[in-house]
Amino acid sequence: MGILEVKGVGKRFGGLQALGNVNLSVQENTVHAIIGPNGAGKSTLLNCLVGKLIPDEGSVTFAGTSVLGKKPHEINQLGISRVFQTPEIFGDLTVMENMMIPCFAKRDGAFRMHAIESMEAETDLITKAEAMLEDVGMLEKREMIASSMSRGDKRRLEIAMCLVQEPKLLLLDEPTAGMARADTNNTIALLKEIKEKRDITIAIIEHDMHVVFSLADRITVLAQGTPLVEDTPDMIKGNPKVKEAYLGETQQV
Amino acid sequence: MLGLNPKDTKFLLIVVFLTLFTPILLQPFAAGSELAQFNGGYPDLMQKIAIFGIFAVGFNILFGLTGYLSFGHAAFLGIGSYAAVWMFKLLTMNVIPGILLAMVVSGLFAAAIGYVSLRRSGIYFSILTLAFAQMCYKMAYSVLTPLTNGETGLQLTLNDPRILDGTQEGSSLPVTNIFGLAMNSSYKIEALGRIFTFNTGFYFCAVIAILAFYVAIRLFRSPFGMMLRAVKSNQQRMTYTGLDPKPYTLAAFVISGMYAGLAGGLLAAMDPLAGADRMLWTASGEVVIMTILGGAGTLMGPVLGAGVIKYLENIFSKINEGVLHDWFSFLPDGLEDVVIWVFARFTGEGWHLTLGVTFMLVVTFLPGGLIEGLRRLASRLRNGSQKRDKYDNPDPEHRPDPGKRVAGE
Amino acid sequence: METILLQLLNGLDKGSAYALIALGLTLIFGTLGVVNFAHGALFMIGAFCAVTLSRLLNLSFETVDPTRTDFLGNPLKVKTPYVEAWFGPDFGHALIDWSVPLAILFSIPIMIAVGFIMERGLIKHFYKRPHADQILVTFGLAIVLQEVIKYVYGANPISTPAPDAFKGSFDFGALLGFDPNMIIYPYWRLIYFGFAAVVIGAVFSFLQFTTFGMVVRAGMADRETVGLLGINIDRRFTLMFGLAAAVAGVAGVMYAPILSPNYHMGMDFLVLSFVVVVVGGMGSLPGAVAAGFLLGILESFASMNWIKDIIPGIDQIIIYVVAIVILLTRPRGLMGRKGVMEE
Amino acid sequence: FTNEPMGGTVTLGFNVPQSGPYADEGADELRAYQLAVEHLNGEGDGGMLNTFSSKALEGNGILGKKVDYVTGDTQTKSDAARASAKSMIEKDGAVMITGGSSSGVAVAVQGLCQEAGVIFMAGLTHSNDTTGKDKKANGFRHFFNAYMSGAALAPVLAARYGTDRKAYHLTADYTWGWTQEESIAAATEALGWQTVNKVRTPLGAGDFSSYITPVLQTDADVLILNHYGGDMVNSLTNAVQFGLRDKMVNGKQFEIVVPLFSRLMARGAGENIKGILGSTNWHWSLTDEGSKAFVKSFGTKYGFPPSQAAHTCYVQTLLYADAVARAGSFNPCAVAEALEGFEFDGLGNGPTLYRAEDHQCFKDVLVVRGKENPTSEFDLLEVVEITPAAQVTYAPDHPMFAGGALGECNAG
Amino acid sequence: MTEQFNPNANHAQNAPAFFSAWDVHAYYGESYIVQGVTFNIHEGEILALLGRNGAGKTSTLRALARLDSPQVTHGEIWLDHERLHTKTSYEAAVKGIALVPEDRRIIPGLTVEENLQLAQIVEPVGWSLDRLYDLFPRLRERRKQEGVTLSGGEQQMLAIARALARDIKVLLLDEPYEGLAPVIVDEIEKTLRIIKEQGITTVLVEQNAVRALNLADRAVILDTGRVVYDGSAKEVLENEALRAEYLAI
Ligand SMILES: Nc1ncnc2c1ncn2[C@@H]1O[C@H](COP(=O)(O)OP(=O)(O)OP(=O)(O)O)[C@@H](O)[C@H]1O
Ligand SMILES: Nc1ncnc2c1ncn2[C@@H]1O[C@H](COP(=O)(O)OP(=O)(O)OP(=O)(O)O)[C@@H](O)[C@H]1O
Ligand SMILES: CC(C)C[C@H](N)C(=O)O
Ligand SMILES: [Mg+2]
Ligand SMILES: [Mg+2]
Repeated sequence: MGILEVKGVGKRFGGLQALGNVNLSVQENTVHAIIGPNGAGKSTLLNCLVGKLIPDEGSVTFAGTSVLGKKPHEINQLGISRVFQTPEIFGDLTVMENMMIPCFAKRDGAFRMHAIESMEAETDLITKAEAMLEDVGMLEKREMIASSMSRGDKRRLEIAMCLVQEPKLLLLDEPTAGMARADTNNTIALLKEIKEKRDITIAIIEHDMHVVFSLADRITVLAQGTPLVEDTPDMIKGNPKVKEAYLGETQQV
Repeated sequence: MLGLNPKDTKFLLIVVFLTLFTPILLQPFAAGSELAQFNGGYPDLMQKIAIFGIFAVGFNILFGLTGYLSFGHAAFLGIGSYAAVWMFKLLTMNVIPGILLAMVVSGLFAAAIGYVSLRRSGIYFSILTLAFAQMCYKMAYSVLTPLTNGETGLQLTLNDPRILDGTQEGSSLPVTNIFGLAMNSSYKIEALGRIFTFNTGFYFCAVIAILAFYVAIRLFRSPFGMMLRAVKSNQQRMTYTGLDPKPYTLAAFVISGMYAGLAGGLLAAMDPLAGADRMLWTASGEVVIMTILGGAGTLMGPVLGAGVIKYLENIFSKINEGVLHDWFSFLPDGLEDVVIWVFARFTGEGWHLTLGVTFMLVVTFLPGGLIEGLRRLASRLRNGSQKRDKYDNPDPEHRPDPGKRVAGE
Repeated sequence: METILLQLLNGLDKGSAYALIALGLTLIFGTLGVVNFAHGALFMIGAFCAVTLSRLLNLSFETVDPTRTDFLGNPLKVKTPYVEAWFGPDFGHALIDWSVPLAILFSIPIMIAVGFIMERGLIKHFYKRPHADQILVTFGLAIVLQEVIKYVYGANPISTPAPDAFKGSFDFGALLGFDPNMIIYPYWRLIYFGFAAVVIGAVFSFLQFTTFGMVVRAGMADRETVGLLGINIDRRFTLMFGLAAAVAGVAGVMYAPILSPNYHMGMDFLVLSFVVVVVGGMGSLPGAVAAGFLLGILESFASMNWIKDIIPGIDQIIIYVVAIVILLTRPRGLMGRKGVMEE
Repeated sequence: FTNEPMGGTVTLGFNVPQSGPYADEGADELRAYQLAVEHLNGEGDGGMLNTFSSKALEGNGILGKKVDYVTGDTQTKSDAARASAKSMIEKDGAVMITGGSSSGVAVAVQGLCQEAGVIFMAGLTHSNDTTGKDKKANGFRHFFNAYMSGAALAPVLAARYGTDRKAYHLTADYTWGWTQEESIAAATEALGWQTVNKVRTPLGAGDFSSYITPVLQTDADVLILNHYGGDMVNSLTNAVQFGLRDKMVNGKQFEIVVPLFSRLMARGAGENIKGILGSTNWHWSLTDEGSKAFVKSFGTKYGFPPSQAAHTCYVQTLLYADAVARAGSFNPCAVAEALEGFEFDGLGNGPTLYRAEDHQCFKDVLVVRGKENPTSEFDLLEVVEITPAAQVTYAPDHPMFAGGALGECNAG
Repeated sequence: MTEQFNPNANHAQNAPAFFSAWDVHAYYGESYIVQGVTFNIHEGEILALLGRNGAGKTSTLRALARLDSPQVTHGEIWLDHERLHTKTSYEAAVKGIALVPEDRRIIPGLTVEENLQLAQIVEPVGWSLDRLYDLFPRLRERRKQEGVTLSGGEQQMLAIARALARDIKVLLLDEPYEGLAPVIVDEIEKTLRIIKEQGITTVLVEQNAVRALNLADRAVILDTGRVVYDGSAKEVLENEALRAEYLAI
């Protein structure tokens, strides 16, 4: 029984069957990669997990609780954080404020009226946020307005925002797309480190095979809305079907 | 101090100073001089500036922070006024219960209207609030006349019960007071050829305005304030971070509704008549405009905007051709007529023109409002007018640092 | 039964007026995304085009009639319009009589020019600015336009009658077999209805059957990218503004005989037209038109006496009640497009 | 007392609508005030000072103090009007406030003046309440009121349209509309008319068609428009467009009545007012000496004849000045005493009484009709009948005016 | 920046290059981002523009496409002996510049097909819709769908197709492989070669440097808004030290 159980999930958009009978079981404290051609339904699947979309059929349970019908913020409070395919950050706020918000969400829940307290007094949270920024190498940019950063930086910030929440399950939708190779490697290292230090389960979508094969314990290949195979990285690498539908020839890992 | 950082403390002290010395600051011209017309140091105007300042500061908590543009805030102002006047009619002329009731009632209305309207965002939200406010206005104007006295406005009468005040002597209307100190009592000093009026009502409003301002500063700097800015910036991210934006925005809506109610209550306390026009859409528009004119999202901007608009309304509308003749009588006849003709278009019955032109100029040339203008002026004064020559003097300092290089290099 | 028929007719007419006003607004507000508080002022300027033309046609020279006296006891000066002197009394008089329909032709170039000037001179700086800034600047502009009109024409309403040929009303009742004079409807209002239909149809087909509409929509969603495709979006925005101003203007011209123009008529219509556009749904022309008719008809029905007896005051708030109900049940109004002014 | 004039001048506050629907009326009021100030200060031709029965004024200002004035904008909103009046009192030291073009505003400002301790000389206000349930010791009204309109109109209506009529009222939804509707209905019903329906319309409704069409469905044969200003123009225009004037009901010609007429507004209605009956406080075509003198000095100065608004405002200023002169003091209480029960003549409406009990003037009322063949753009109304004051006078405790008390005069 | 700026000088015109940037400086408001970028490309060449995150690649491309921000304050841009630095973005587009922006910028509210049609409103138009659909069959399937609801990779295809729908001389690609499945990347690479054969000049910004360098004829490396390397692509691939220094690979 995995921490995340997806059973028979299906989702249609008008005439398009984006997901059909998806079954997926993610084991606790593993990294589970989801790969597949463009438009296979990977992001759609994540959307069903975090409450952005409600599947037409099937069930999704996280640590024994069903997430279906829950609001996105309730699902997050269960311990699921998500990094989006196009960076979703608080563009008008500074980097540090971007970090503080998840800290508050983690500590105080979905709503708390802390209208008179001052920000400076929250030293615990500030330390935590700064440590995390340090980890992703963005501490110098703490006072920058988030929207004026380059895209790679936005990505890193979003990952940091999710990690600082110490989620039980971290969903990453192409976290390193557009990141310089150096930072990609750094992100891989960071994720590995976090995984060692903490109990964390990661589900990751990536087209960068270097990332996938460095991190994943198991891989599910999704094609046209249904899982094609699920296996260990080594087996996937050699699978001819996967090679044809997805990896292609010139793939360099 | 007071839970504020040194910069904010200094800021608050300046505000306190400006507020308490308003009667002097707004009376710069000697009585009887040609420019005395521009003096604004009389109780009604000073009260209005303080009160509309409160209104705008409260509005800004919603609009400036969350970006939700309510076009119906005047409803809460009006409701506050009605509540306060009813308190004066039924219970006592002491303003404290009236003002408290005003805040409570408008808070309740704000909770109800906000709960419904906040189910939509953007322009749809604006129109929902507008629709609610217009409904309040139309009903106050017609169907609810027994409660509101329609177009004339709710007034005190001699035979109101006023339970706590006991029997009234005499047959003239009682005045609003705070524990016996009448709101309309003033103390006048003549000095430096000017008459300074220190009015109880104004100081009452001023103290409340300072308190309201202080609360607003705390709120802006608090985690709650940050959450509100997050709502404005990216609601989607907020929900996926485990926060529910609804209660945050609703809280902001109710708080700003209560500010509006407080302002409405104070209006009634200064002049116990509550007119339905206070709830008309133009009144809602006025507070929007005060806020943008001064600078939305800034602390001081809305107050400044409120001051400018009320000042224009009260001072410019009263400059008639007679006054203009006095001013320009030194000019040769033909020229005098021309000059007066031009000025007359902008003053007296033309005061709206001044208002319109001011709006256009400010928003076109000072994006960010008057506060932004002042800020630019200040930095211009501080740095001198150094023209940045981008090519000859490329300044690497302006360039944000590249990211720290990390492992894997 | 007669009442219902009559109120339906009346609602259709009101609706066509609302739809026409909202149509102009939605071109600017729903399509260009500019919150144009000066739209009412454009409508008002249109109405005053009719007034102006009729004043121009009425320009007169004076002759003294010694047999009569004026209010101060001086000999009365009698005025004769130049057009009557030039074109003969009959044709001259007919020209004056037909000043409102003529004003449509007169107003179109004026309104397009007004729209162009407004867009080039002012609004173009505000596409990227927050909506609140747009409100402030267009509100300022509306006040200025209004004050100018007030200075020139005064504050009182100015009677601007329809041609004599359209005076009186059409007896529907007789046509349908009811008692005569039970269901009658003024000719001019019927014409207004037809006119609205024509204008709405013309604007629709222009935007539907040309790529213009699509380009402008795209430009509003993402100016930068549209520019990258070689399209000069500024020019199209200006055209759109001119078109919207012209629509607002002719709506005003035609409305002048129904409502004597006064300088603040624009503000009176402003809130209503915004409500109509938003209820119709941002960015949707058919939505705006449908909402215009819906609100017009409902308002008309709500002012029936027996309904007012049941719910007092309903006639005054019906529009807002309906707006609230629609916006709460349909997130983007009747036919709004996703993502248009939702944040 | 409040704002006792100290130096060589005395300041009066002219609080008129300068924006909003009544701005033109406000402008005309302001012209009249300026004229009055001129005349009081001994400039110009003296106007009605020459015909005024009281000779206390000498053309040297008031009590020797030169008259100065300040102006303000009521915007025809109670709030704004009070703010404007307050600033005149607090900032400019006005000792009397006058003007306005709406009863709602008049009642609100009157209340303020009472509290502040200055005299309020109402401008254009026609609601019974101004000197009825909302009367105030410091407030005075020269203009006539809705009851008087009813009393003057009803006999004329009966004479012309018969006593067997069914009336349908459309009424502006505020104090003036209500009292006028009540007054006209009562007066016509007393003569045998029936009231079919009374419908309230919101102020500034714009298009009145949805209120007019139901009229077609009833058996009413008279439509009474208790509207003023733009509303009157629009509702009348709409009614005519819907063919009401061509309609026959029960063999009778359908008629429209506009109980309160104003020439300024009549212009906006154009052709539509021809033949329509109504009442008015004063009209420039009156030929008594006072009216002639006023029309002459106003017409010479501004080039067109004064409106009734200008007339009443001019007269109110003179009456105030005269009362001060007779009382020998600016003290509001002394002025009020001088005005109470004051009888005068020569100000255009014949012999007039300022009644002490409610501070309402009693004088002749004009019944007018839209003129068929106007000779000029000002010549829109013709006087049908001058109803003598006695016929429009009512007891101070008349039920339509009950419910209020003057209270005591307040000197601040 | 040794040379003093001379507004009358005409550096690029004498250069043999087809498309060239000469000493371009650009600002976002107060921040000085593009600090004097110079390079030349011959007709039909592919140039790889590389650099770390935040090096200014995107800003440079935007400057070349004449977008309003960053604001170019100095410098010259020439295309086929015509000056672009005095032109606006739509004029530059008419002259033959196409930018595939980094976040794809599919226009909301428009279907896939409308997104493509939009590109063909102004002359000169390039590939026909049919030909584009043949290149990306996925788009043909989705053509009535609203563009922004496409999957990330599909959006990328649409963005490239949209550029080709116009008759262009220079294609500026900002991270075109990002978010694409490896098979599709192969596809697009093939497409780029086809484009090259047709004589279209390409500037390719890409994080997958190896891939880009394999494709490109020449490479320019940016760091903090300045050109730090300009030379053959092969050399970078082969020179370990160079790669380590500027690309950290
Ligand atoms: N809201 C929507 N309406 C219609 N179709 C949609 C919608 N969202 C997604 N789709 C379609 O569903 C399919 C799956 O999309 P999804 O975003 O899940 O793909 P993906 O696997 O994440 O691809 P990529 O790797 O390119 O990001 C796509 O074909 C897409 O066009
Ligand atoms: N709108 C903006 N306002 C201010 N600064 C900006 C803006 N956009 C980008 N910058 C800054 O300009 C610098 C260069 O950004 P640019 O996007 O050009 O980098 P890049 O090389 O494309 O990086 P990446 O590989 O991450 O996409 C960055 O430091 C960034 O912070
Ligand atoms: C101006 C007045 C004569 C009529 C006005 N409507 C009133 O309220 O009294
Ligand atoms: Mg995806
Ligand atoms: Mg980039």
